[in-house]
Order: sequence, then C-alpha cells, then structure tokens
Amino acid sequence: MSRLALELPGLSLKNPVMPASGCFGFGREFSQLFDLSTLGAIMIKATTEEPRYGNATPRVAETPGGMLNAIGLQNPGLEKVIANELEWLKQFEVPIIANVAGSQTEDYVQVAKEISKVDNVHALELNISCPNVKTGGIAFGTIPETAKELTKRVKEVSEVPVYVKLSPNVTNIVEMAKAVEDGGADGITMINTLIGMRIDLKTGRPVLSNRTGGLSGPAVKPVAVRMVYEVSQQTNLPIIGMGGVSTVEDIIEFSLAGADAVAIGTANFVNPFICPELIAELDHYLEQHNVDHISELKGRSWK
Amino acid sequence: MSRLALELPGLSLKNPVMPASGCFGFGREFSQLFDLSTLGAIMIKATTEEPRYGNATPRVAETPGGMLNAIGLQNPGLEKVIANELEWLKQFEVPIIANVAGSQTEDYVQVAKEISKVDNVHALELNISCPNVKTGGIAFGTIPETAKELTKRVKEVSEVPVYVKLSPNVTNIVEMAKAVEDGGADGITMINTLIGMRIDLKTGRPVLSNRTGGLSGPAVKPVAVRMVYEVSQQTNLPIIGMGGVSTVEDIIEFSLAGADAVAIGTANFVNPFICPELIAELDHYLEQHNVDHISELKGRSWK
Amino acid sequence: MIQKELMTVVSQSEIAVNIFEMTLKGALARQIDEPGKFVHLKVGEEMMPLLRRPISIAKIEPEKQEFTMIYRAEGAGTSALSRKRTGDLVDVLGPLGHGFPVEEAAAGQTAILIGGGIGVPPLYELSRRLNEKGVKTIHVLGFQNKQAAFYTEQFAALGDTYVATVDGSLGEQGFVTDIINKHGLKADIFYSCGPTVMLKAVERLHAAPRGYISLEERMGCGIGACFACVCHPAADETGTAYLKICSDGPVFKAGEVAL
Amino acid sequence: MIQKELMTVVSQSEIAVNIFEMTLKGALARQIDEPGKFVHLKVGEEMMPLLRRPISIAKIEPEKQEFTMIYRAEGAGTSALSRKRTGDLVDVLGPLGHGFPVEEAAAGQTAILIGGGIGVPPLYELSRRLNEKGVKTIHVLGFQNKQAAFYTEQFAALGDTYVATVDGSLGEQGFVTDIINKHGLKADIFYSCGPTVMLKAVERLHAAPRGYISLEERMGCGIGACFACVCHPAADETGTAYLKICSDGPVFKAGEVAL
Ligand SMILES: Cc1cc2nc3c(=O)[nH]c(=O)nc-3n(C[C@H](O)[C@H](O)[C@H](O)COP(=O)(O)OP(=O)(O)OC[C@H]3O[C@@H](n4cnc5c(N)ncnc54)[C@H](O)[C@@H]3O)c2cc1C
Ligand SMILES: Cc1cc2nc3c(=O)[nH]c(=O)nc-3n(C[C@H](O)[C@H](O)[C@H](O)COP(=O)(O)OP(=O)(O)OC[C@H]3O[C@@H](n4cnc5c(N)ncnc54)[C@H](O)[C@@H]3O)c2cc1C
Ligand SMILES: Cc1cc2nc3c(=O)[nH]c(=O)nc-3n(C[C@H](O)[C@H](O)[C@H](O)COP(=O)(O)O)c2cc1C
Ligand SMILES: Cc1cc2nc3c(=O)[nH]c(=O)nc-3n(C[C@H](O)[C@H](O)[C@H](O)COP(=O)(O)O)c2cc1C
Ligand code: FES
Ligand code: FES
Repeated sequence: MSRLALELPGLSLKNPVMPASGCFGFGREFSQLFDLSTLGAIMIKATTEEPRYGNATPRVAETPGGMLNAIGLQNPGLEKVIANELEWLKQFEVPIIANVAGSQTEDYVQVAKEISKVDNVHALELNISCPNVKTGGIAFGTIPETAKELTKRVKEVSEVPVYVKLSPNVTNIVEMAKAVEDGGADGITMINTLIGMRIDLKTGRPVLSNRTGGLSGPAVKPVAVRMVYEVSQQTNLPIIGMGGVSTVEDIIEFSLAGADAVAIGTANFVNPFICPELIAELDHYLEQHNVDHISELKGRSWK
Repeated sequence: MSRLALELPGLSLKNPVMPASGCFGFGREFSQLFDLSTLGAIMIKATTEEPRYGNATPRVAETPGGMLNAIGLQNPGLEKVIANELEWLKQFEVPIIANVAGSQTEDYVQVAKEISKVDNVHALELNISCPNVKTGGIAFGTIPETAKELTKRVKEVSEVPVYVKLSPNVTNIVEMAKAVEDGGADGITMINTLIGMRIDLKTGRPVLSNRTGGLSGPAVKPVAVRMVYEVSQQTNLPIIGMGGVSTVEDIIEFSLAGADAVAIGTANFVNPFICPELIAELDHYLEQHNVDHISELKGRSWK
Repeated sequence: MIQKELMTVVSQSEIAVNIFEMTLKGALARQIDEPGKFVHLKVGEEMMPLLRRPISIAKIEPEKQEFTMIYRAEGAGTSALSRKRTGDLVDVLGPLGHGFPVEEAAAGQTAILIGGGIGVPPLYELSRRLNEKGVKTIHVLGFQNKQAAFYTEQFAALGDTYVATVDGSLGEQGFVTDIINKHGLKADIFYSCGPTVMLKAVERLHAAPRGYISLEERMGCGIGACFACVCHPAADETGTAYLKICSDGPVFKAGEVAL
Repeated sequence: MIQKELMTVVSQSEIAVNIFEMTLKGALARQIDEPGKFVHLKVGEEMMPLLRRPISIAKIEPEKQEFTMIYRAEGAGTSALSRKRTGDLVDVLGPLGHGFPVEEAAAGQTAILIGGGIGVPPLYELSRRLNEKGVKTIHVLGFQNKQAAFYTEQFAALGDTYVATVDGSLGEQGFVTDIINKHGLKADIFYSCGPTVMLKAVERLHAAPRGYISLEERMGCGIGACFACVCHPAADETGTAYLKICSDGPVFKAGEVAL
C-alpha cells in the first residue's frame, strides 16, 4: 500500500503534492518537462468569467528569500479554459482543482457552476484572497461574514467539493476558517500571499506596476505553518497547506502543523522539476523514518 | 549642515538610525563595541511595571531570511530600569525611546507616567503589538478602538511624546494607524513582528517553547515597506520604519516608502556594528546621490 | 528540449568594465539550435537570490558542448555569477524561448544587426549563423562609452561594423539610429536587441522592409507558466490578448508587439 | 575585547564522522584569554543562514594568531562551515562569554574534566592550561560510538583518559558517570561540558567538592543583549531572576544554575 495516497473530499490523490494555482499555468509548459500524471493534483490558474489581461508589467520582483507578484488574475476566461485547457488536460490521469475568481458573488457563482461540470475538475478552490485585483477579491477573504455567504452561494451550484483559499492578510485566521466552514466549505487551502512591496531605488517608485504585490516563497513559510497549526486545531476541515514549500522537510513541517496535503508555488520557478522530485523524496523520507502513511504525521505538533 | 540630523516630536536626532526595541537590550553590551552617542536614538527593551522572566527557552529559531523570537518581554521591571539602566545610559549623548508594555491599560499608564519623567527618555514607544505574551499585548494592537483608548490614556500621563508601535498582524493597518492618531499619538513606529512558527522535525513539536514567535529580519521587509507606504499616505504622523533593515539601500527604501527614520532590529545580531556602519554609509550614499537631506526622500514613492 | 543541468564553468573573464564573458560546458549546449534563445540561471544553492536570471546565449559550440554568455554584473544575481571560477558549477535551465529566425534571410541578401548595450550578445551567434549561410551582415552596435563596449572586433571579423557611443569615446558619437541614418544603411532584413526605447526607434527607422526584435521583461518561471512577462500584441481588439516574452519570444517579428 | 574579524581558514579536516576540526588565523585569536570562551560565526555572506552560530574554542595559539574549533556538521550553518577550504574567510565575532576559571585549581591539585560529545572540545584547551600550571588532569570523555569519537589521543597525552561509548565500540560501554563511579575517580575540582542531562548527572556525582559546567542554548546576539539564552539561577525567590548563557556563561559554577 502506498505511503502517499490519500482521499480528500472529491480528490483521490496519488500523493499529497500538487502545484499551487498561478504557478503552473494550465500545465502545458510543465508537460514538456515531466509526466503530469505523477502529480497528486493540479491547481490551475485562477479562472474568471471573462478573459483578463491582468496588470501591467513588471509583475514580479525578488525579495529576501521570497518574491512578489502582481499578475492580476490574467486568464483566457471561463469559456476558453473549459474548451482548450481543461479539455487538453484530460489526457492526464490527474484530478484538477479549479481556482475560481471574480469581482462579485455572481462571477464566482457563474464560474463555479460551469467549471464544476467538467469531468476532470474534481474540486474547486475559491480564490477569495488574491491581493492583486482592485475590485472584490481580497474583501471576500478578509470579512468572515462575506466569505461565509460566498461559500454558501458557490456550494449551492457546485457539482464538486469546494475548498476555500484563505488570505493570510487578516487579524484572525481562525475566524475566517470557521466562517467558511459554517458556509459549507469542504476543505481549506492556505495560505495565499502576504501583501508586500519593493521600491526601486533608481526610480524611487515601486518596482511592480501594480505597486503592491503578493509575497510568496520560503520567507513566508513560518507564517503559513503557524496559520495551518492554528486552523487545523479549530476546524474539522481538511487542509491543503502552502507557502514556501521547497524541500521534503517543508512538506513534513506542514504535515506536522496540521496539513493533509501541500501545494507548491514559487519553488516551481526555482526548479521546474520540483514537484516530481519532492514526490519521490517524500516517499523515501517516510520509508527511512518508518512512517507507514503520511497521514500519521498530520497535526502531530499539537496532538 | 548635516544631511542626517532631523527633528521628530520629542527627538532631536543626529541621524535617522536607531536600534529597535528588544534587539539592543539597554545598550550595555553594545557600549563595549562602539560609542552609543553615535546613534540617532536608542529604543530600549520593553519595560513592564513588574520584573518579568518571560518565556521558557528555546526563545529563538532561524527561518529563511529571518528569525522567530518569543522572548516574552523579559525585563527587570520599571523600578530597576529607571534606577540602573536609564541612569547608566545618561553618560551618553543619545535620546532614549522607552518601549512600554503591559497586560492591561493600567500597567501601561503606570509605566508611562513614571518612565516619561526620566531626563533622558525623550519619547515613549507604546508596545501594543508584542505577539509573545498571552494576556493583553497583541489585543491592544489589533482592535482600533482599544488602541485608540490606550493611546489616549497614556497621552494623559506622559510627559514626553508618545509613539505607538503597530502590529503587522492585522487586516487593515491604515485603520489602526488612524485610530492611534485619533487617540493623540505623536508618531508611529512600525512594524513589530509577524506571527510565525517553526516545527522541529526530530521532535515533531514547535521549536519555540512558546510555540509561536515573532518573525523579523529581511524576510519581512516587503511587508513592512508596504505598510509604511500605506500608512504614510493616510496619516500625518511621523513614522519610524523597521522590519528587515540591514543595508543602506534598505534605509533608502523605507524612506522612499514614507518613513522619517528607521530602526534596526535583527541585523544587530548578524553584525553588532551595523548601526554605526549604516550611519556612516548613509551619509556617504546621500552625498554620492546629491541628496542634501534625508527628508527629501521621504514618501517619494507616492508623491 | 528544455533541460536543467549543472554545467561547468570553462572560462570567465571581464571583457569590459563590469561586463563578463562566461563559457559553460555540458550536454545542454547541444540542445541550443537557434541564436537568440536564452537560459535561466540559478546562481548559488542558497535562497538568496531566489529566482533564476535570464541571460541570452552569445555563442554556441555544440561540438564542444559549450556555449558562451556575455552579461553585465549589476545586482545580486549577476554579481554572484561574476564571482564564479573555472570548474565551478552553474544550474542552467534551457534552452528557452524562440530565437532569431536565420531562415528568414536568404543567401546573398544583406541583414543589418542592431544591438544596444547588453542587447548586443545574442546578435553575435546570429551573425555567425547568417555568415555561415552566405548572408552579408552589417552590425550597428551602441554602447554607453568606450569602457562598456565589447566584441567590436569579433563583429568586425564578420562584416561591416559601426559603433556608436553616447559620449563619443568609441566609434561615432550618438545612438545606433543616428548612425544608420547618417550612413544611410539599408538591408533586406533587420534583427535587433536592446532597450525598448531603442527597439521602438529601430522599428520606425525602416532600415529594412522587415525584421525581428528581442524583448526583455522581469521573469518568474521563464517557461511560460506564470504570466509574469506578458506584453500586448500590436493588433488586439479585445485588450485581453497577450504574448509571453519568455515562451512566445523573446524574439518577435517587428510590429507584432505593442512597444 | 570583543572583535569582529574576517579570519582566514588555515586548515580544516574531518577528524571523525561529521566532526570537523578547523583552525582560523587572525588578530582576534590574540584576544582569547581563557579556555571555554566561544566565538559566534557568520557562515557565508548570504542571508541564509541568517544568524551566527556559537562554537567553542578548542585550542588557542596566540603566538601564531590562531585558534582551533571542533564542531559537528549538522544543520545548514555547520554544514556550510564544513565546506570551507584553506584560504577562505570566516566572519568571526568574539571572544565571547566567560570561560573555565583555570585559577580555581592550584598547582599540585587534581582536576577531572568530563566531556560529552560535542562538549569535549573546550576541555582540550582547558586541560592544556591546567597542565601548564602543574595541575594533574583526569579526562572522562563520552561519545555515541567509535565513529563519533575524537581527540582521545590528544587528551591521553595530557593525563589519564577514560573513554565511554554508548555502544561500547570504543573504551568502556556506558555513560561518563558510569565510568567515574566504576573507577571511583575523585579530584579537587571538576570541569564539565556536554548535554544538559549529562551535566545534571555530573553535578549529582560529587566527583569533586566543587566544579564548573558549560551550558548551551539557542542564541540570537551572543553578547547578552537579546535575552534569547537565559536560564534560571538555582536560588531565585522571585522567579524573575535570570542568567544569560552567552554573557554570564557559558561556564557557570556548579549549582549556580537550575538545570
Ligand atoms: C530574455 C532575456 C535575455 C537577457 N539577456 C541578457 C544578457 O545576455 N546579458 C545581460 O547582461 N543581461 C541580459 N538580460 C538581463 C538580465 O536578465 C538582468 O540584467 C538580470 O536578471 C539582473 O539580475 P541581477 O541579479 O543583476 O539584478 P537584481 O536587481 O538583483 O534582479 C532582481 C530581479 O529582477 C530581475 N531583473 C532585473 N533587471 C532585469 C532585466 N533587465 N531584465 C529582466 N529581469 C531583470 C532579475 O531577474 C531578478 O528577478 C536578459 C533578460 C532577458 C529577459
Ligand atoms: C556556547 C556554545 C558553544 C558551542 N560549542 C560547540 C562546539 O564547540 N562544537 C559544536 O559542534 N557545537 C557547539 N555548539 C552547538 C552549535 O552552536 C550548534 O550545533 C549549531 O549552532 C547548529 O547550527 P546548524 O547550522 O548546524 O543547525 P541548524 O539547525 O541549522 O541551526 C538553526 C539555529 O538553531 C541554533 N542551534 C541549533 N542547535 C543548537 C545548539 N545545540 N546550541 C545552540 N544553538 C543551536 C543555531 O545556532 C541556529 O540559530 C555550541 C553551542 C553553544 C551555545
Ligand atoms: C506568480 C504567482 C501567481 C499566483 N497566482 C495565483 C492565482 O491565480 N490564484 C491563487 O489562488 N493563488 C495564486 N498565487 C498564490 C499561490 O497559489 C500560493 O498560494 C502562494 O504563492 C504561496 O505559496 P508559495 O510560497 O509556495 O509560492 C500565485 C502565486 C504566484 C507566485
Ligand atoms: C529578539 C527580539 C526581541 C524583541 N523585543 C521587542 C520588545 O521588547 N519590544 C518591541 O516593541 N519590539 C520587540 N521586538 C521587535 C523589534 O523591535 C522589531 O520591531 C522587529 O524585530 C522588526 O525589525 P527587524 O526585522 O529589524 O528585526 C523584538 C525583536 C526581536 C528579534
Ligand atoms: S516568466 Fe513566467 S510566463 Fe514568462
Ligand atoms: S544570545 Fe542574546 S542574550 Fe544571549
């Protein structure tokens, strides 16, 4: 029996490792590098109802141990994502988690309704935490009542389980988690990026044309681990943890903190082969440490 | 005329560089390394009414580009700080900013009242943002109304200007800044640490005995710069910026973001000579870049 | 095929002030089939600097399993790269992107290659390939000043070479476009790489009826997955069309992209 | 005087499995006046690892401006340190803390030095100093196993040396305290460094009427300013008294600290 396979709402995962939304596009580029079927799942780029160009460039900046991005939810729109991207992804044996975004409740509901009908979409990830869009977005992720309402509305229409992606830019992450649990969420994914900024000393202006951006990478890992630790103790929802994962030790750390599975974002840019590499290393690590199944580690730091 | 000297409420600063509270003790150790009179000011370790031992060890842990600490406000108590530490500091030509902490309003008021009477204390820094103490502390720093009330009460008794130190662990930093401005604060210092955690893979338990700790160092700089950028545009208060400063470029970045002066925390551990080194380098940098006075740079990123 | 390989530094030298020429060896070099492609480098195993750095390929020697880059040591990444010594390893991802189409110039035709500063390097391999094919090349290279100039002799060995410096300390004073105008240079096709302002001016110049330009942008993945490096196509009714510089480019047909 | 200096690696070698001996050269070495003091090392110029690493001084050669450390390559910092080569530079802050008081043992007296694992190194310079002074030294050194043992011959050259290993693969099987009991070792004074559990057992042992122990704790500043490394004094009515291991220690009088 596999040490890595696990069942989460809607998802039969071969292993608990998957690329995080926005850091893997729709998989096409990475499919040239390795077989996408080796992945636990794929969280595809945020999809909105209409196509979006996103923010002006520069859209990324480097920071100590991390990076800022302000892509601005660029995507070809619901229709094309279904017709081109999801259709293309059907050749792989891998469940898709569709990251759903919008500016208002109706947008989310509309995208959720349509995209959840697609065969290989096994779960939705409600992106209520993107810091890089002016309207809506982040507001949904910082007001518990709003997040709960949105979750409820999306649950009503979704044909697959709904995971809600939490923003770390809040005073009380547990309150947010409980709100979406009350709203009927089937799981939580966390964390999205912290809001940050870099200023170009030559021009005196922010490096990013959007001025602020989302901070990700190893620098944010301690914040992510702490939040997973807190939320996993206070809700009954499964958690897909992320934020700075780049080694097998990081996966174990998230697991001990209380995550069921992990997603990998920024590290894909540093090493595009990171996902399959970590899957192999994780299996080896568990074997070496006599762990029969990854789930044994879940929440051990507080149990 | 000096490019570096500046006047802030209560403070005549020779230069805009000072050690951050908790990262410099009461100066004794560093006085063996360099002349404390070269510093713009000194933010001394948090002082509480009664002596405090703080948390059990381990109290620090390293993270990518940063560190976690959970000292727990250890200090010898108001009486001894005044009698031993502040008295000893009088030999130096340097204004002291006294970091004031407590568990409830009365504690803050009592410490503020007494410590503000000491000659060389030129300003207070209200520490309403320490993430490492169970009671009070952080709550004051995350609820605008509470922060405002506390500021008001302290202002009533303080004989010197009051700076309030903001916590980054909030949904809306501008709201907090405005609340303390309404409460009568003379200035803002920001940011305190982000709450984070590390887990020891061998034991499966949090590395810090307090479990969570405050994240500081270069890793948090983008968050700090973003918050200074936001707050400086929305309040009229002077800002002493901090969070990851370790090079002269970092000082310029905070300045462009909207800070009047900067404080240096974690970097003192990496290089205990950092403060005097950066003061010299800053002067040189401004000369090289034909900047007549550091204040010219303030807020240029948004002006 | 995109590969990731720890390649070995064969040589590294400072060929102008802060400008380094580095040659790397490894199987990956055999995969580079076109001038103008780039590699994405991880400098050091540490998390600082975290991201890779895109650098163009200046010269390819597949038979030796080597390729050469020329880069300016500026920030943390390129400065660290400049401290590498012969025998050190560099983590290389590549080859990436689409390069300059050599096939667009026919034997006997004339191509004008217009480079600015650190945009000059990829034109060198391009010129070698064009000459190999029997295309006549004219080179117009712009630099800040004499100290920042490099490879002028190497280009001169391949065809007429004009050098422009902003301060006139080498070649003629002025911008590359000034030189082209002054000498009335004309060709069947142009290829250009350099700062966007220069590329804009070059496109307006019509030194050739058609041409190709290579663009730069801050990158995340370098392979087309993160949407960090997009630009607008010139023709775009909806406002939502885009091209990715890393995977659709960095070389585009002149006029294809809104500069 | 505490100094910060870029010191030069004179030599580095692996003297047991994962145990490295490194000698550094520089003016700072002249400042080290006592065995048991430590240095705080910044490994690499990068921000990873960010913090310094505390390492004891195992041998001082002031006339050569050199000192030697022995350390175990474990995590990011010590592993990076182990990759340094002769001629490389290491950023050293020190000497720090209070060391073992040699003056507490008189010529003609016997001192027993009890070390466990990576706590053994500082005892070496201590033993050299004591012997120089005419103090007879007995050494009891505990290691995990034969592979992890080091410096046993160097100690044997200075006085009677007993080695204990947990698995019995070298010397006698057992803990240092077992050895001391078994052989009924007695002395006028003891000095000890090792894991806290060992120090606790050593204190209870009364192999000598009085003694000194050296403690470890995770450190921030290493100079007494950050309160990261405090411990409770044994006598403390208020519960708020404290000692800083980095600046009040790392060496304390036995019984002074609540272990
Ligand atoms: C396709 C392509 C080809 C290139 N070819 C060359 C070449 O042959 N020779 C050469 O000297 N330079 C080249 N550049 C520019 C080179 O990538 C940057 O100079 C380099 O990334 C700067 O890194 P740094 O560590 O020195 O600067 P830092 O300021 O430390 O860089 C911080 C971040 O900004 C990015 N960045 C900064 N400047 C640029 C820039 N101009 N373009 C893209 N990203 C940037 C870095 O990649 C990094 O992520 C090329 C860029 C692109 C996109
Ligand atoms: C006064 C003193 C003297 C020491 N002398 C020696 C010596 O001579 N030889 C030797 O091998 N070791 C010695 N140590 C222990 C040594 O400091 C740690 O093994 C080392 O810091 C671990 O760093 P790392 O990068 O390998 O591990 P990491 O796990 O990467 O370290 C992460 C962080 O934890 C701290 N840390 C981890 N383990 C310890 C520890 N045991 N003690 C203190 N901090 C720790 C590190 O300093 C760093 O800040 C001494 C410790 C102290 C306090
Ligand atoms: C370039 C980039 C684009 C991203 N786009 C999205 C997105 O479209 N939807 C989303 O929910 N999260 C997005 N994220 C956030 C990541 O999915 C992830 O939550 C975050 O980066 C933290 O993980 P990491 O530290 O491993 O990168 C993006 C992150 C990056 C770096
Ligand atoms: C070890 C340590 C102790 C600290 N103690 C205090 C404190 O007593 N009072 C306070 O207001 N801030 C305290 N801080 C926070 C710092 O003053 C500063 O706000 C924070 O570390 C961010 O700056 P840095 O990144 O430069 O360290 C402490 C920070 C550290 C690392
Ligand atoms: S850099 Fe990621 S899409 Fe171009
Ligand atoms: S390590 Fe800072 S007080 Fe000891």
